[in-house]
Formats: sequence, C-alpha cells, structure tokens
Amino acid sequence: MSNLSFKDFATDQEVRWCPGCGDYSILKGVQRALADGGSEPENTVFVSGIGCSSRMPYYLNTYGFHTIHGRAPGFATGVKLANPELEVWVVTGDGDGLSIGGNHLLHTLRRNINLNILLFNNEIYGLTKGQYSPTSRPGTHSPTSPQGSVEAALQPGQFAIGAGATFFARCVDIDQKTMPGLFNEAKTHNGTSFVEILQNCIVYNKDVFDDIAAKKTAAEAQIHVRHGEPLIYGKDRTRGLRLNPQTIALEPVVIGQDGISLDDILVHDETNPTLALLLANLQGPTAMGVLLRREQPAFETSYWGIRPSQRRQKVEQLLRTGNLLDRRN
Amino acid sequence: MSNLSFKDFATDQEVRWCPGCGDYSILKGVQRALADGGSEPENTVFVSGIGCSSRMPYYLNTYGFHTIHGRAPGFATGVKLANPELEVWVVTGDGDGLSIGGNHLLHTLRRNINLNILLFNNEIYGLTKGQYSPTSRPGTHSPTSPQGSVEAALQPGQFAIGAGATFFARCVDIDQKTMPGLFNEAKTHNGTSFVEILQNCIVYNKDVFDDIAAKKTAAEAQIHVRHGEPLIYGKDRTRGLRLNPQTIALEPVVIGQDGISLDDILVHDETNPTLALLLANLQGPTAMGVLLRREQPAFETSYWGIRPSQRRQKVEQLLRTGNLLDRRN
Amino acid sequence: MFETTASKNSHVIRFAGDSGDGIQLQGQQFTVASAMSGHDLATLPDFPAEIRAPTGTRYGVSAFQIQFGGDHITTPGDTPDVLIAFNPAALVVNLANLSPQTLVIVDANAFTDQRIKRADLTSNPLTDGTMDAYQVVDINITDLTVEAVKPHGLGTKDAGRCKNFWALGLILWMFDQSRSQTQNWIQDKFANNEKIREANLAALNAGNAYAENTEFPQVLKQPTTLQASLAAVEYRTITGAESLALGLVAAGELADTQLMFCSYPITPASSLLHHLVGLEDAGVATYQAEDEIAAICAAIGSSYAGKLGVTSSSGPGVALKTEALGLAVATELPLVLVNSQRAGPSTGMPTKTEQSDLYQAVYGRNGDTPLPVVAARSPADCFDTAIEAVRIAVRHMTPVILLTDGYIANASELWPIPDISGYPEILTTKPKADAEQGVFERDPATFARLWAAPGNPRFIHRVGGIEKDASTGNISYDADNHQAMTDIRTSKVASVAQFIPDQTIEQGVSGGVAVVAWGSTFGSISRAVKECLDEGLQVGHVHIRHILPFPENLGQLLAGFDHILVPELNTGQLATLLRDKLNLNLTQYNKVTGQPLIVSEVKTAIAKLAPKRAQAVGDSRE
Amino acid sequence: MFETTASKNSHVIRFAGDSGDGIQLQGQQFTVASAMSGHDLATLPDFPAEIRAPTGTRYGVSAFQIQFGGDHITTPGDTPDVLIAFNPAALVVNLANLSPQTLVIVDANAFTDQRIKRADLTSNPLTDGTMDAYQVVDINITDLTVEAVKPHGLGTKDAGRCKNFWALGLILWMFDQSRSQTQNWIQDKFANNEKIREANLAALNAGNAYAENTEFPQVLKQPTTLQASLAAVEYRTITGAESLALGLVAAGELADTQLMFCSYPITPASSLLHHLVGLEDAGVATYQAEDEIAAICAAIGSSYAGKLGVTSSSGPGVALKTEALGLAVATELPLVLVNSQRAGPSTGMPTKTEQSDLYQAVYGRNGDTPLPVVAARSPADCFDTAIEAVRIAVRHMTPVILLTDGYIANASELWPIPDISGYPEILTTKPKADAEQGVFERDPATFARLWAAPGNPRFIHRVGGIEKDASTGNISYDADNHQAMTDIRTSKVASVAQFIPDQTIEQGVSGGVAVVAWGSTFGSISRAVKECLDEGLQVGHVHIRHILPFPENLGQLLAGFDHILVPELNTGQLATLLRDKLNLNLTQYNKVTGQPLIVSEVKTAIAKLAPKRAQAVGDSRE
Ligand SMILES: Cc1ncc(C[n+]2csc(CCOP(=O)(O)OP(=O)(O)O)c2C)c(N)n1
Ligand SMILES: Cc1ncc(C[n+]2csc(CCOP(=O)(O)OP(=O)(O)O)c2C)c(N)n1
Ligand code: SF4
Ligand code: SF4
Ligand SMILES: [Mg+2]
Ligand SMILES: [Mg+2]
Repeated sequence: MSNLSFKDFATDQEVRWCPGCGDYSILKGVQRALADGGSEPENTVFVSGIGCSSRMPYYLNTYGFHTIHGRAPGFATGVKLANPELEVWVVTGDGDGLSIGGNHLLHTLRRNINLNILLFNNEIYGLTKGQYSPTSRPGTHSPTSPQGSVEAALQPGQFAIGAGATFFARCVDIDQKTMPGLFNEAKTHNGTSFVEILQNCIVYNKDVFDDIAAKKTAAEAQIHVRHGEPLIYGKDRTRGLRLNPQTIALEPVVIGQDGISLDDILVHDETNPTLALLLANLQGPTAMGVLLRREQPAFETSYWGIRPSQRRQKVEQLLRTGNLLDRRN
Repeated sequence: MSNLSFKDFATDQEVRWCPGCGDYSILKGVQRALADGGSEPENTVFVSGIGCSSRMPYYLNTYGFHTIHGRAPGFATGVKLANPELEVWVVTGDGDGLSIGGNHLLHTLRRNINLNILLFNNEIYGLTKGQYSPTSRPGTHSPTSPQGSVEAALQPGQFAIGAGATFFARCVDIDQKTMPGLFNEAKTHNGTSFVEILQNCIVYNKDVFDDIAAKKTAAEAQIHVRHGEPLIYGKDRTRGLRLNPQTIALEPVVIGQDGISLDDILVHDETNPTLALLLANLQGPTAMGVLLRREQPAFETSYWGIRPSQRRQKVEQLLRTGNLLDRRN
Repeated sequence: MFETTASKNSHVIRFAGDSGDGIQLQGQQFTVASAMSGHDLATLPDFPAEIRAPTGTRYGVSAFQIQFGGDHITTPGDTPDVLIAFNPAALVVNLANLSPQTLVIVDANAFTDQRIKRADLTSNPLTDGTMDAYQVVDINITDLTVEAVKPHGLGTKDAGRCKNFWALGLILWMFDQSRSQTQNWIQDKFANNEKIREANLAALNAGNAYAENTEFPQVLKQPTTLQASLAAVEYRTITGAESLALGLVAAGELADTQLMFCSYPITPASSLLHHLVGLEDAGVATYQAEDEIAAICAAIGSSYAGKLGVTSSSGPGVALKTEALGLAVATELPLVLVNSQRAGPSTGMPTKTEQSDLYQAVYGRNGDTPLPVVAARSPADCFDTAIEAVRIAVRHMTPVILLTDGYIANASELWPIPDISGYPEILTTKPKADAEQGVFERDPATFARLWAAPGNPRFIHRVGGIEKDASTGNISYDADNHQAMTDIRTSKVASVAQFIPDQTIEQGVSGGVAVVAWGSTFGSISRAVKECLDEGLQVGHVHIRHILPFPENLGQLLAGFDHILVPELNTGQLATLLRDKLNLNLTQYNKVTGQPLIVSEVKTAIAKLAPKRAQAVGDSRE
Repeated sequence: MFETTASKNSHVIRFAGDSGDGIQLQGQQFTVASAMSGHDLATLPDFPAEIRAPTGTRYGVSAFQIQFGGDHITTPGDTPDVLIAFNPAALVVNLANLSPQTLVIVDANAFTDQRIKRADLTSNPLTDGTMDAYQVVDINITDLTVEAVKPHGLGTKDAGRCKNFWALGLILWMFDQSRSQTQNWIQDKFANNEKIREANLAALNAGNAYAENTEFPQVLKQPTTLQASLAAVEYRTITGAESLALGLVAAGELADTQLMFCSYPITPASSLLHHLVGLEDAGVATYQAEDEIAAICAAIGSSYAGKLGVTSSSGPGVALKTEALGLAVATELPLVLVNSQRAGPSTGMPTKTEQSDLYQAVYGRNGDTPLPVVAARSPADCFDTAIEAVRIAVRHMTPVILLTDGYIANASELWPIPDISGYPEILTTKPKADAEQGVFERDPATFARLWAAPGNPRFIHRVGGIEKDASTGNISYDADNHQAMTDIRTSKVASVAQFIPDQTIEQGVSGGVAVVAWGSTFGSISRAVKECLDEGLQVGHVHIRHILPFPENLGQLLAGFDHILVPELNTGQLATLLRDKLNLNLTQYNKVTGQPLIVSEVKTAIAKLAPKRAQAVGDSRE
C-alpha cells in the first residue's frame, strides 16, 4: 500500500474543462479515492473514450489511455486480460458509454471483467457542443432538438441490470463526502463495477440535476442506500421506502404517519437485482450509493483459469504434429 | 385487408437451411401470421442482418432487405422513418442482434419505433459454424470454447427491459399453435415489439432447448402468460406462480398443496416491467407469450409530430434569409 | 470625417481574444457589414478545441480573420494588416505572423501582471520592447466599455462583456463600414432583454464615437477599400456548412424527392447537421442516431424506402461507415455521404483542417467497391457541389462521397445568390406509372437500376449484400455473374464521366506549370496563381471537383503542361490518384499542420518550376 | 500389381459430391497419403456457402481438388485428370471444366430419376450422350459399400455413409498410394466407436480390393506419379490457416512475448481463430469479442499492456476496424491485423476467394495513416509472413496488416518443416533495466518509441488519439508538431524498407515481361511462368511479399523489363500501388469471379506480351 496523497495523483497538465464544470469535482474525488485506497500509480491504468469527461486520464498521474469514441471498455478489457494485476479504470460519458459505446458496455457488464467504470452522466454531449444524448430527458432543447427531444431516456442503472451487471452505484458530482469511498467500493468489487455520476455540464445542460443535487434539498431528494439497513432518508430520517407487493413497486412513506413504523420499511439487499432495478428507477427520492453488488467470478479469473498463462509448449514440437515425412536420411 | 393464404407469402427461392433446422418452422409461422393478419406484400418489408436466420427475407414474398451483420435495426429505422405507412419487420439472430448488433437493438427499443423484431435465439453462431454467442450458456463447447465458454449469458428479455422496451414476447420454434398469433400481437403493438424465439440449431447446438420445448414436457416446462389471468400452468393447470415479497421473486407453487389456492397466484399484468423482468428470468417454468406490453408513443409518431412531412418552404426563399446585398439595379 | 490619402484593394483584419470575448460574433458582424457595403471577402474562424478554455491562456485564444475588398478575394489573407488583441495571450500567439509596422490595437486594461503571467509571459510585451517593430494603439477598451454602458445598469462583469461591440464600433469606423446591420442584429437577438440590448448598442456606438473623436484617427483611419465589381444579382454571406445545407435541400427540390439526413455529431461535421435541423420546412428531415453506423444504415434504409438518405461525418466517423457504404454499392441505392475533413490520424486535431481523407473516400473499402467522389472548393461552392452529389447519386443509383473540410465549413464568403429556377431538374430512376422496366434492368448509359421503393405491388423484390444475380437480385455465387456484376459496378462509376462538365483551366495559361488541386486550397492557389501570372510566370490553375471519376478530358488537358504541381494539405493523396488514373509525373507540395495553405508558400512552389512567359497578359482569367 | 506403362509428373484429381458425403475428409486423407509417399502437392477445397445444403442440389456440391506429383506443384491444377462424382449434380457442375477423354468415376447408384431431377436435369447424363466424350467408369459404389460393411451391423443409411472411404480405397489403389495413414486416422478418430471404426476400415479395404480384382484396372490404374526431389528435412502437409497460426506463435516465441489474439468469427477468417484456440499452450491466448471493433480494441489494449495484440477478420470486419487502426498508428503501438480476404463488395461471396482488400489495407483509413502491409503467397508461406509481420510490428512499434485469403487459408501444401532455431530473434523495444530512454524517444533507424507497459514506475505516461507532442506524448494542437508527427509516421513506415530483403526474381529472366503479383496467385503464376520459360518466352516472375513499403530495389528491378504484367483477382489494386509508388506503365490482367487464377489464362496473358528468347534454358529458376 502506497503512502501517497491525492496531489500525487495530479499531472503537470493544465485542466481544461469549462470553469465550473462538474468534472473538476469528480477529478478530485478520483484523486482522493486513489490516495485513500492506496492505488499505485505505476499499476493503475485509466482508459477513456472521447468526450469532455474522457480527458480525465491526462490529469491523473497514472498510466492513461485516451482512446476513441465509445470503445474504452474494449481497450480496457484488453489491458486487464493481458495483465490482470493492473488496476484498471474506465472513464466515459453518457454519449461515449451509452450512445456509440452501448454495446461494449453491455458485454463488459455481462462478462463481469474486473474494471471500474465511471460514467459521467451530464445527459448531454458536452464536447461536441450540446446535442441531446440517450440519457437526455424527453423535451431537452439542443442544437439537434430545438423543439425538444422526443426520445425516451435510457436509465443507466436499469440498462446495467438488463446487461446482468454485478455492481451498480450512483452519486452526484459535488458529493465529495461519499464519492471517494464509493469509488473505492467500486474498486474492491471483484468484477465490473459501474458507477453513474450525475454531472453538471454548466454550459450545455446547466443544473439539470439541481432538484436532486442541490445542497438544500439533497437530504429529501436523495436516499443513500446501505446493505442490510432500512431504506430511510430525509433530514430527520423519517422517510422511508416500502414495497407494494400488488404493483411490485417501491412507495415512499413517512415513518410515524398512517401507522407506518420502521418495521414496514424495506431493508436494502444489495445482492437483489430486482430491488436494485426498483431503486435505480426510483424518482423522488433518487437512490445513491451501492444499489447492486453480487458476487460472480470475474471474467479474467475464469478466462485464465482454463488457459496456461505461460508458454508451455515450444513451437518446435508443435510444428511436428500429425503425419510427418522424414527425409533426413 | 388482403385475402392471401400463407403460400402467397413464399418466394420461388429454394429454402437453404439445414434439413431439420428450427428456422423452417419459424418461416411457416411468419407466413401464417402475415396471411392471418392481412399483411399486404407490397407494403411489408422484412429487414435482416447476417446469419442463418437473416436469410429469411429471401423466402418471403414481400419487400426484403438482407443487410449487414448486426445493423438491421438501423436500416429498418430508416425504412420506417422514411415511410411510416410500411409494416416493417426485423429478423435477427442472437449473434446478429445481441453480439455485434446489441447497441442498435438497445436504442431501437429505447426509442420505441414501430418495428416488429424477431430474434431467432439458437444460442450459437450458426452461419459461421458454431462459435458460442452471448446467449450461450456458460460451459458451451464450441470451436472457440473447446473447454466450455466462461461468459455469463445475456438474457434477451432482461436486456430488453433494461433498454426500456415496451413489448417483449417469447415462444419456441415448433409451437405453430401460438406463433402466428403471437407475431400478430407484435405486429399490432404500436412501438418496438421484440419477440424471442427459441430456435433449434440442429447442427451446432442441437436440442439445447429440449427441456423446455419438447412436446412431452412442454406443459410443465412452459407457462403461457396472459394479461389479467393468473399465472398458472401444467398439464392439469394446478401449478402457479406467486410473489415472495421478502425476496421480490416469483415462486412456483402447486395449487391445492400447502394450503395454496388460486387466490395466492399472481395475476399477470403485462404493463408491469418489474413483473416482466421476473418472468423473463424465470427458469422452471419458462415464460411464453406476451410478457410485457406498455403503451408509449411510437417514435415515428413523435418524430413526425414535430416536423412537416411535406416541403413547406421553397429553396428560393431560403436562399434569401439574412442580410442581402441587392445589386440587381 | 477624415480624408484618407489612398485606397487599397483589400484589407486583412484579425480579431483575437478569449473564447468568452465574443470574437467569432465580432468577426461575423464585421463580415456582414463589409459584404453589405459591396466587398468581396473570405474569412477564417480559428477557435480553440476546448468548449470554454480557461481565460487568458494561449491555447484558449479564439481568433477570426477576414480579408475583404475588391475583386478576387479568395483567402482570408496570409498576414493581417490590422490585429485587434483583447489580452496578452491573444497578442503573443499572433505576433509570429505579423509583418513589421502592422497596426496592432490592444485592450490595455487586459495587460495586468496576472494575465501576463497567465499567457506564460514574464514581462509586459507592451513595455518590454516586444512591440517595437509594430504600430501599437493601446486603448483601455474594458474601462471605456464599462463607462459607456453604465447608464444601462449592468454589473461590471456583464458590462465588460460588451467590449466586443465597443471594439467592433471602433473597427467599423476605421474601415468606414456601416453599423446598421449590427444594430439590427442586436435588436433582434436581444429583443426580449432591454438591458443587454441597450448596453450593447451603446457600446457599439461608443467605440465608433471614440474613434471619431480621439486623437488616434490619423493612425486608425484606413485607406478606402476598393469595392468588388459585382454582378447585377443579390448577394449574401454564407459559410460552407450553410451553403452545403442549402445545396442539399435545393437538390431535394430539384429531384422532387424528400431527404432524410441521418447523422451523429462530430466536429467539424456537426454544423451541417445543425443547419439542416433549421431547414426541416424545406423537404429534409434530420435524425440523430446512436452512432455513425446506425446513421448511415438509417440513411440507406431511407433510400431503400424511397427518400434520399444523406449522412455526414468526419474521418473517424466515416471509417465506421465504410462497411455500410459497401452495402449501398452492392445494393445500388442512392446515398450522399458528406465528409467534413479534419486533421488526422485517429482523433487527430478535430478543430483543425486537413485534406487527408481522400484515400479513404476513393479507396477505403473492402472489395472492389468503387463510388463517385466530389469535392467542394469554397464555402459558396458547397451549394453546387451538394447538388452535383445528389444528381450523381440518384442518376446512377450509387452512393456518392462529398468531401469538404473544417476550414470550408466555418469560413464565409460573399455569395451571389443563384437563380435556382435556372438549374436543370434532377432526374431519378423512380418507376414511371407506365414503365415496363424490371427492378434490376439497367439504363445503358448510367447503369442505374430502378429506384423501386416498397409500397408498389409491381416491384416487390429482395436485395442484399451478398452478390446478387445481375437480373433478378437474388443471391448468386455464380463465377460469371460475379464478374458481370463487378464490371457493372466499375462501368457505373466510369459512366459518370460522360455526364459531367469537362475540366477547365480556372485561370492562367498552359504550357508551363499546371497547379492541380482540389478542395479548400482553391482560394490560396487561386490568389497565388493570379499573382504569379501578374509577375509573368507561365502557370495555370486546374481545380478538380470531380475526384472520381475524373472528367474525361483531364489527362489531355494536363498533357499540355510541362510541369504538374500538386499542392495538398496531406502527404500527397490527390497525387496518388493522378498517378493511378493518369500515370502522371508530378511534383508534390504538401503541408500537414492543420492550417490552410498560405498564398506565399504556393507562389514559392510555383516559382521553382514555372518559366517566365514571353509577355505578361492583362486579364489572366480564361 | 499391374504394370503401368508410363510415368507422369503430376496428377490432378477432383472429388465431388454432397456436403454430407465426406468429400473434404476424403480429399484430406488422399492429401496426407500422397504427401507421405513423397509427392509435392497443392489442394483446393471448394465447398458450398450453406452449412448443410440440401442433398443432391447443384449449389450443394462440395468438391476437393488436388494436384500431386514431382517438383514444382504450385497449383491444384487447371483441369482434373480424374473426376470422382458421387451424384448427378456433382457430375454436371464439373463437366464444363473437363478435357475430352478425362476419366470420370461415378457412383451409378446415385443416378436415380429423383436425384437426376434434383440436379435440374431432365435426363440421365450417363445414358443421354452427355458423357460420350469422356471415359466413364460407373460403379455401384453405394451398393458395394453397404455390402462391404454389412458384417459390422450398420443400418443402410450409416452403411452408405462409408462410401467416401470405399472410394478412397479405390483411388489410393489407382495412384498406388498407401492406405496406412487413413487406417491410422480411422483408428484414432473412432477409437471409442468400434462399429463405425470397423465399418470404415472395411469400406476402405473393400474399395481397394475391388480395384485390384475387377475387370476395370486397365483403365483405372494410372501412370506412376513422379516423386518430388525433396530436401533432407522433415515434411508435413499444412493449410494456410494452420501455417499462419503456427507462424504467429513462433513469432511470439522468437520475440519472447506472449500474444493476445482477439477476434470475432467471420468466414474465411475464423479458421485461424479456431486453430489458435488449439495452440493456447504455446504462448497465445484467444479472446472472442462481441464484434470486430471490440476485438481490435482489446488487441490494442493488450499491446498497451505489454502483450502483443493480434486481431483477424475479413473485409467487412476489417472495415469496422479501420477507426481503431488509426489509433494504433497514432499511439504507435504494435499490432498485427490478419485479413483473410473473400469476394466483395459488402458481404459478397464469403466462401469465395479474392484479392480485393489491398486498397483497404494500404489506403483505407482517415487521415494520413500509413502502416506496413505484407501478404502471404501460399499456405506454407503464411508461416514466414506471420513472423515477418510480427517482426515489423514490434521493431517499428506500428500496426501491420497481413493479407491472406480464403483460398490460401483452406488449401494445403507439402511443407518442409523449418528449423525454428535458425530464425533470428525478434527484437522489441521493451525497456531494458538500465535504459535511459524516454517513452517517446525514438530509435533513429526504425522510428520506434519505447514499448513501455504499465507496471513500471519509470515510464508512467498518458497517450491517446489526439495529436501528441512528439516528445512528451501529451495533447498538442501545435502546427509544427503536427507536421513533425506526420513526418515521423511517414518515415517510420518508409524505414521498414531498409530492414527487409531485396526483391528478387522468383524465376525466369529479365528484359522481356515481368509478371508482377502478390498473394495467392503465386502458384498459378509460378507454374505459368515455368511453362512459358520452357516454351522459350522471355519472362520473369516477381512476387511481392512486402506490399508497403515495397523493397527498395523494386523500381530498379522492374526497370530491367520491357513489359510489366500484373495479374490480380481484383480490378487492379496492386497495379494502382505500382503506379502510385513507382510511376510504372503496366498491363493489368484482372479476374473477379471468386475463383483462383488458372495457369492457362496466365500463360495466354504472358504470351500476348512476351518475346521469344534467343535460346531456351534448361533450369529456369534463378
Ligand atoms: C467516431 C466518433 N464519433 C463522434 C465523435 C464526436 N464526439 C466526441 S465526444 C462526443 C460525445 C460526448 O458526449 P459524452 O460522452 O456524454 O461526453 P461529455 O462531453 O458530455 O463529457 C462525440 C459525439 C468522435 N470523436 N468520434
Ligand atoms: C461484420 C461482420 N462480422 C462478422 C460476420 C460473420 N458472421 C456472419 S453471421 C454471424 C453470426 C451468426 O449468428 P446468429 O446471428 O446467431 O445467426 P444464426 O446463424 O445463428 O442464425 C457472423 C459472426 C459478418 N458477416 N460480418
Ligand atoms: S462542455 Fe460541459 S461537460 Fe464539457 S467541460 Fe464544459 S461544462 Fe464540462
Ligand atoms: S447451422 Fe443451425 S441455424 Fe444454421 S441452418 Fe443449419 S441448423 Fe439452422
Ligand atoms: Mg455527456
Ligand atoms: Mg444464432
């Protein structure tokens, strides 16, 4: 375990996001997480696609690979398969990861290779100047949807569960309190960890998460879930969620009202994908923290489990398989 | 409504699948569905990707477009957007639709354009001689996984729900009784209908669905769901499903045993995606029929709702927008 | 008003400042003003890669250059006559490109210690001798702006934001241009925001008044700019992206066909998409797909269904489309693919221009998969090139690639508005009510098959990417059929040559050096050739729109020259094509810096090869 | 044993029947037998596109052709000397290619009315005069097989399935070849199935005995086949896919580097993947990705992490990889991309061969994105070409494309097993413990940067697809830097020419016609040139392995010829490259039918151009 501070994870490159962009805060959260979690710069690789968010590797003093649009999970898979000892992170955006790159994310989650994927969801294409993205809410006004977009939004958590994910977590960009810890949960999960970060693009989609993220309403608008603990939230922790077995849906309730007691409140079970789905789709409050964490063998483990990791046979022998015609004498 | 028989939907091209392939039966089911549903050959288009399954358009006397691997939903989207009057079907395989083509399927389902997508799931790449596919069960032996595959299988229904699908149905290739009707349910659904057909590749993945599909066990191995009706099955209709609210999971039970009565059996609600997810993932029995059907505006309707479908402005005018310097006299 | 002593054919001004300073807007407004006063012009917007780069940094400098004046303004100018720099970074990054004695106007308020440091400078360039060679006018633009807008009650920060209009007022005065278009624009834009509207108007007027009334004018007032000799038509300014968008919708109208424009955002191609979004009233519908592959597939699907599919991207996105392009060739469906080139390889430099996707366009597919390629040479030329691309696509039932680039897309020029009624109708091969033709019967001249869309019971057919039987469209693995289809595909593209105009010499004479080029280098080469001709060199300019196939007479035309010089913003891609198709011996001039060609370098390259002419001619245009 | 009157340098046999008849197996067993008896050989498997095509149809015919005999057997032969047809369809589809008097052996049992109809025939070709020109031997092969295996208790259907071995027994007898390899194979294969094992052995022996004992032998027994003059080494038969797989793992061993082979199935490339799956003991790991893009990305990621990434596909899949290839060029990472070409465009004819992806390999990327390209000429040659590709990739830190094709992949030849210990080690630029070199410092000769994988604290760096600063690898939009990086990329590929062998003339003489070619046409051209030389024509064969860059002496070498003939299985793609790089005037010979070149057509093309030599030479090899 190294003894580095978060500053040791910064490079000499000037950070070039727009002033006020949520990415700054996430960068800090990542640097803190790396320091807190004892990551070793030489054994850590950040792989990204293309987008504002994907510039992050240049600002991190680790190995970094800024690849092409949407394909970061593909490259990262190659890195991790080639050297499973490395700690491999993927940085992607809602456009990069879910629009052009949806298929790779899908199959990465399905295979459960041990990558830590950070999805910066600002619900917009930042780098290309503000077109709507697959996570944009219907009605989003943008250069390509001046009258408001007419497409349903993809829900990253629901998508991940559909793909068979083993780890899904969520946080907001400004939440420095929980972010480093959450990133380290992702890191220690043995398999693909997928973290959605609600990120404020102050230029093209300013404050779209304000309802959820704003400091003054956060306590009521967010529920921070914890495995084995009841799903309660609110400033005075009197709000909670219960299951309606008729509709198979979560209902926000107030403890102490309508005869509701703490016992009625559902206890979070992060190993249950159905509950994770309900939580991921929940609106008012929005669920934060580790929504899903299931144990499944990591792909690289199974992969190398059935193949030699070292050369065991010399080519000279291989060349001589099958019928040979020996004319050596 | 045309008055055609299923034979009118056959072409003069010799069908070239392996003798005994499940695709023959599906072809017949499609032809029956077209005839039963009054499809008009000239207003019907079958778009497919590449794979054994994707050869189907050549055998159907409608317009047909055999495109490239994995991209059929993209082409079909273009066809439907350009002419929403057309009835557009997509034929794809588990490799075509879920491996290389996963992203297009994802976004098609999310947008909810009115296409009818038939996924021939034989859990293998047929046309390229039998490599494992994303739906292959772990342990599948194939030319690229001689020791058994080590990847988790994608669940098409779960994937579709993750994508925000509005319609998901399932059937087995040999079930001529329900297939044409089911295809017509898909056709009448206003939005993307996604139908998974369990298909027997007798050469490379022979009888992989035998547990489910075989005539003699079908009644116990399949549950045919119907909206508003209790989830019961079995030869004598005494088996059923109930919800365990603790685990938020479906449990198979026997009516009349352990005090279980028909009232304990969950009633199918095809509008509930969470239930659809539970049903899609259910094993023993496997759910057949329309698992999910939700009303959402079809994409092409919203799309054309905010744009003129006819030219309303002449170019001559457009050329003269902004500041003009008139030197005509 | 002060009298000016001389007049000048053209002026080059460069505006430079932070991205947040409104430099591009300032440039655009000046462009309109000079156009409306009857000047020919060419512009070069030059902005940073970052969305909002940190203020005061060198890499965050946004610039806009314009050359305007009399006839034959084809480039934004090699070096500015006047530089306006809003901060130290904007000053230093532009110095390298200035001639001595150039007039440099700076916002003196911006030269604070902090901002000097931000520009990676250790001392103030205004006082440390750096500027000794230049004519510097330092004005407290920020202070003066804040002062001017004070009555309108804006905070200092917002007030300072009006400084682009203050400076614009000053510059318009310098070049004797009218403020009225800018005033109208401000009125329109801020119709619902009185405070901002009035403040901006006040700033504009204040800058103008300042110039009129201070002691600087002797220096500031510039020689009268010659007017262009314009034809008796209407003119407007237009960027390449606008022009291409208008050309596409015009082509749709001429072909009586609706367009489906299916794309995915990418710099610098997105501007075309954005413009077309605004033209949906005119017979085009736009669709933003999940990626470039889905976009081209939707476009092809649309063409299959009877509306012309158009797609658009830049190099990396076009790479993804090459598989589907092959399907369009195989199925013989019309399609236009617009590639707005940018500097490569890979992601390269998305905001910088280059001509390096010609290989990809001509040769970049698996199989023998030929398709026609055309290239636009200037912003205005995009209009006609778009029409040409659509015409070829629907006449021959083939995908067509149209090459443009980031420079053309963003630059603007003065455009004589064409009389669209004079354009010939675009003929399609859509079935006629009484046609006896089968779907795969071909027009013997164009090799086009029928464009038979679903909905018609007479033409029900299947088609796909597996080799098709030449007459039925069904799958065929037959050896002779494959040869026949290969020959048809080759002949189809070759046949285009019979339907396009002969190649002409743009300007100049034959016998000496032919400068053979394509695309956005047109302006610089045109200017360079003109000057060389004026200097008595034997040179001619041949600019190729039809990249594949070449016009039939090209080989013969070039045979009339002793030397062939091929300047390109790549490592020699047209050169390859000329050698391939015409077996030419040629000299390459290549520059791969992400920057346009400048006139002087082209002249130098020409001078190395060109002989002196016996006698100089007056008007060198042919 | 009967005496044969004559001996013959080589024989061509063609086996043809239904896919279910075991034709390919029969061919392979005959191949091994003739190889083990010391014959040189070349084969052509020719199977239908369908997985299991319906029986008895023309398009369902599966065939296998072999030429074997003395020296210089480089093609499977233009026309068979003996055809074995298992049913009417197999007979008729092969008739067009037979010379009169050819010996045709048929299974008479298969000529039932129903199967005659199934083959789209209206009458029995055995009796309607069709076969008058040929020497027909009709045997009730099915009946005889069923009879022979009866003791082993198989059902009629299973019994009938043994007929390929029955016929093989007969044919081995005809050419005086041993049954022992086949017997061993059967023993091995059916080790756990006694019934089938014994039945097949019985069939094999019965066919052999039938030939020995019936009254046909006079016709059946073929002239003795000459043996090849073989070197004193070990030989085996090998297909192109096997050879390529072995070459890759050998290269990994020579470079002391593990390989990650990342791919996605596609015909005809999958066979390489399938073979490598079987070699995972030898330092290669295989990964099946979700598509071609993910596959190349994983390969590049692997190279970034220090194991050499290799990917593989055919044209349509390679199209999808072109964007990522650009990233490999930009980031300067080693990579080998194997393209097993097939007939295009688009899906084309996946099971048919073609050489039409050369444009794509050389020019098919956005930007100026050069990379080395090599091509294999024959099954055995794949081994060395693979080693060469890996050597270039890791020596210069660049992606390399290796072109092969469907014909090479499936065909087999007799291969002298190379002495791998004699191959020079492959040097990589992996950091040495004591190296002072920075990650982006370059070897001045190869332009290679350091291959510095994660895990080492001394080389922590970031890299990506945006233009990088030449010395730090960080993002740079600087104009001069972009020119410098462009020059480095160009020079890097050009530098390869200094490390590769000079081009030689394979065979023949200079002065007259040079037949310049690449890839799988080697065999046919080699044979054709040999025959032309024997006939006294002045011709030389130049076969190019290094497509990009060309060997340095190529231009000079070709300058020594009066005519250059370029035969290709495409519309002229190498021809383009020769014109582009060497400004050559040349004559193309193009065939695009999905079929290999035949010797006679090459000879005709040569004869049109080649002068007679003053005197014929004996051994024409140089
Ligand atoms: C192949 C390709 N297509 C398109 C682009 C253009 N492009 C770059 S980033 C981007 C989207 C960025 O959106 P997102 O991933 O949400 O990142 P953000 O900028 O919002 O952080 C696009 C479309 C590209 N670089 N490459
Ligand atoms: C771009 C591209 N990649 C790969 C292929 C090869 N290929 C053709 S079909 C196929 C998979 C077929 O599997 P599936 O979709 O499950 O169809 P099935 O044959 O099983 O019906 C593959 C990999 C191709 N034709 N094009
Ligand atoms: S455009 Fe948006 S996401 Fe990109 S840097 Fe600016 S604020 Fe951040
Ligand atoms: S390979 Fe399988 S899926 Fe393909 S035609 Fe044969 S049986 Fe059907
Ligand atoms: Mg985004
Ligand atoms: Mg399949």
